[in-house]
Amino acid sequence: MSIVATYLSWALLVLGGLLCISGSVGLLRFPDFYTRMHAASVTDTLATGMILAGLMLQAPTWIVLGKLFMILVFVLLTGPTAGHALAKAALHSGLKPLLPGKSGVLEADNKPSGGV
Amino acid sequence: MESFVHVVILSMLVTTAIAIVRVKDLFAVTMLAGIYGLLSASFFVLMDAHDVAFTEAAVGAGISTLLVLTTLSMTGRFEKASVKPQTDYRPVLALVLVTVTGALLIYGTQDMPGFGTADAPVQTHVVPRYLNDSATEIGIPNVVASILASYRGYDTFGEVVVIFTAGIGVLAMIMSNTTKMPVVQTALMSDHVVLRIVSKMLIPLIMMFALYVQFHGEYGPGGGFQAGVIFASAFILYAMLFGLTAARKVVNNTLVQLLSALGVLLYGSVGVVAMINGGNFLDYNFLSDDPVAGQMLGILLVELGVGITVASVMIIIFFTFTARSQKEGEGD
Amino acid sequence: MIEHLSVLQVIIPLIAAPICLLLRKSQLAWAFATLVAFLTLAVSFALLSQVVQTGPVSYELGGWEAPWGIEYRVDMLNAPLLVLISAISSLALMASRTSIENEIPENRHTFFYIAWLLCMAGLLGITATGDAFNVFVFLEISSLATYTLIALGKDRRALWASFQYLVAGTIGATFILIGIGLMYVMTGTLNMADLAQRLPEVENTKTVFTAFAFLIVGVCMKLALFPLHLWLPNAYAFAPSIVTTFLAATATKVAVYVMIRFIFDVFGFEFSFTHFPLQEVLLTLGIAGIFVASVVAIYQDNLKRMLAYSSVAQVGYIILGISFASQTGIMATLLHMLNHGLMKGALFLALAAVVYRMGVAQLSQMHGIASRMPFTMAAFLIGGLSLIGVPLTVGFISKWYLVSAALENGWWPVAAVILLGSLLSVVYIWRVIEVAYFKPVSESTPDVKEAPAALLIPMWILVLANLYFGIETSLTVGVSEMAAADLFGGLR
Amino acid sequence: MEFLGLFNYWVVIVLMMIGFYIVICSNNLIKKLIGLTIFQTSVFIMYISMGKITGGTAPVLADGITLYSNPLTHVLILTAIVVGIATTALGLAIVVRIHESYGTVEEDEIHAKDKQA
Repeated sequence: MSIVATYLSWALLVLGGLLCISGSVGLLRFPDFYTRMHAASVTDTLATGMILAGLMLQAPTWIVLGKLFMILVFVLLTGPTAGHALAKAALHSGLKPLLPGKSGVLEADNKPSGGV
Repeated sequence: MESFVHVVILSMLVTTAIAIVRVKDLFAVTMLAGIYGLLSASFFVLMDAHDVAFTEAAVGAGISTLLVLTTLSMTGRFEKASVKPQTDYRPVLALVLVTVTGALLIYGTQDMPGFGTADAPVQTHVVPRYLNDSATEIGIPNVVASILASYRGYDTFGEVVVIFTAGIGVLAMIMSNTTKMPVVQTALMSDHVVLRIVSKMLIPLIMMFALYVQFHGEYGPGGGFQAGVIFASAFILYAMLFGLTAARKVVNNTLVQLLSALGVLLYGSVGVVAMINGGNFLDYNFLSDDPVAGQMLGILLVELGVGITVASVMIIIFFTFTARSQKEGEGD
Repeated sequence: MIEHLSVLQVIIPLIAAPICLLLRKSQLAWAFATLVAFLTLAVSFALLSQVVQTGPVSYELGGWEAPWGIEYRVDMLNAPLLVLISAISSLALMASRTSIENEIPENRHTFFYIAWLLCMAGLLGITATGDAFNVFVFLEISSLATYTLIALGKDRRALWASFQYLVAGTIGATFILIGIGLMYVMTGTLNMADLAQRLPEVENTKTVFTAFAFLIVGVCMKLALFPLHLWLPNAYAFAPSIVTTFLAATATKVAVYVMIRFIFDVFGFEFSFTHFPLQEVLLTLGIAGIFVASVVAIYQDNLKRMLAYSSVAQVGYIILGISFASQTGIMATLLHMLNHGLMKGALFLALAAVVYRMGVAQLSQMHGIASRMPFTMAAFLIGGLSLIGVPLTVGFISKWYLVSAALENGWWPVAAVILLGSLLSVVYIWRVIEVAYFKPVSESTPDVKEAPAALLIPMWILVLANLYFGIETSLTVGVSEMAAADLFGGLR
Repeated sequence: MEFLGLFNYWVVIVLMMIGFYIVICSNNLIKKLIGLTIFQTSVFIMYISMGKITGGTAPVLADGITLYSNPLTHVLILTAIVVGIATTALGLAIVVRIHESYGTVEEDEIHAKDKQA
């Protein structure tokens, strides 16, 4: 049991770490605000969730496990909410997502802003 | 492995600091400063300073970012380019000054005991007493809490007064006349259904967590200051979502001002009671017949005083800043 | 109660400040604050007499003995300063209610008194403590309160002055923090007496050298030693007048005290003056400060600004006394600290009265003002004579000892510099006297009455103190002599 | 962690000086305050580094642990952090007032307006 748990835990940790890196790359490379937000929220929820799950498998006592679980719940509540609020605020202030145009190239009505 | 993490965090700190120098967009600068606070908090964890890390995360990444952002909403987001670029000799002068100061400091470090050495004077002179005897003298496992609240309790009293002074300063400087509050408020986030529901779930949890931090400080990281900041953040979240007027219905100005004074008074009166019972100022041994019980009681009470003052001053500061920005928005 | 005096001194105003907030009504707050200040004054007098009779008083806060807990330590060096701070604070508070009527909006008055009490408690705390880190904490209490008090000034330039002071003050405090940290890393202790014992073992290290340099620079920032004085003139000129009175008489003195304590008690005479080129640095900066600031003062139209520059010059004299590195020199420094507190208190209170009646203190609007405000201008005249150093005033006493200390070292040119500095102060004081007394009243002079009694009474108490301690010198000179002897008696 | 030696302190000094540079050099008052925060935070890092023992743990007493890092520096820095945020809050309040009465938060523009007056 314990050896399986250890391997599973490390697998989750490594996978979570990789997702963090891919999320950051996405944050840098994606073309507009909304796609970048997608990358960021992957890091926020999936990667953090995996890392926390990996840690939970290694938790020495039930108390630690409980605390980690509460962190997970908190992260899963706040992360998507913040992402939702950001996206909504952006949409309200008139930032349009990029969509495939006539020539198949991504374009938008307004100039996408360079940074977030 | 640990030193690898160490070097990584230090280089991230340097990168962030350099970015702050170069970026002109103050919004980004504020965010970077928040990241700087969070990184240094991580570094503190690495240095075994969990209490400090907790506080730095709450202050450096939380409260101070929030305050700067509120100020930016009033003063504008971008740093202007200098008007007189050709005669601006200040960067050169500053660079010289900074280099000299830094060189002196590096010169000074050469005779310092190496990093992490166990026989350095800091580890052998005053500290052993705290580590060896605090369990019997004070009776709580968190040595940081026993030094903070008892051995050097007077410094902490000073710290509470500093926070109180800041609250008074902010009130004296930018308190709006409370008679006419703006009735119509713009840009309320209460029409965000998701936000509203999630926050309503979170606010009680945040408050419970604050209470946990407040009363668990003797056994693990935490204590009055951290708890106060967390407690205040629940109210700040409420005010951001439902507007200042609604938040003020829950805690009005008079009440928070009263509480901020009461926290300091609670701390001070613990000291005075010890004095009346025949001890020195803040000598908790005299609070009860049993010295250890007296210490426990004293620490509990003063931490409560710290928590009350910090929470109410943080609320005062945030509310005063927000009220000012809304008043200014009206003027436009 | 007698054994608690040293801590009562600080915690009475400290605890009174939040109570003031509970009182809410500004008049009540004023009455309460004044009462508290006089109570503190009584405590500090009792403490002084206790120190004179029984020697240094040590108090263990929280009941923990010295290197583990925080210690209050009051001796001949800081006891007189405690009296000065609480005395000036009490007198200024007496006058404050009238003085701030026209300068600060009504709804800010309660906060003003709270900030005042906090500032006073902070200054007293810095002075009384025997713990290096506790100095930093109380320094910040007093500084934050001071920034608030200055920013309450009527002119918008008060805000800018306050911000500049905030930046300069925080840099100074952070330098002090670095210095304390480097001392701590070499010795493992924060208690001053313990530091003094443990520093000699490591005094040849580069770290202690750096620690000393950072501490001195940080403190010099706070005491506005030339060329780190740039924050001071604006801060004093645009703060509410009564605040200027209080700060000019006490705040820089406390910083000087911290410097003396660290130089002589913590690091020790030998380290400070042999391992470190302290004498040359202080001598040069002191002389430069006297000259530059006095000359600039001559060209000021705003009298508060003029006296602010004069304060920078006086800090030069005080620092000069330290640089003599002799017992007489230190004695002159201590004496001048107390005496300068008395004369600047009187002078700035007179200006507060002028500002109260005229709204400003511009020399160009004061033609013949002496006929309208005879008592105020007479107070200014006597304070000015004291500043110059005319016999029968306190200024003469401290200049006398300063010059004799210079001659003791055989430094003739320095003695000449001191006299020349006095000549410069004759020039800027005379400009005011000439305009106020000898120019006929012109139409630019506002039609004003004499200042109200609330301002005149504290003003004249200080003026009489200037004269009294100028004639009956046994108390001040005796106390400074004993303190100086103590500092050199503790010579390692 | 032995090879780190004094390297740790040197990096911290670089951080301090970057903060100090921002304070002196930037023209914008808010950025000045942020620089002040960076400067102070770096000093805090220096203090905390001084108290670390290689192989030590956090100073919460527990059975079976003998080596604890220095708790005193932690206490000092807790106090100093609080002082730092108090200063920042007060500084920002002054900046808000300066913006209201001068209409700008740039140092050179404030100087220019003061000269006119």
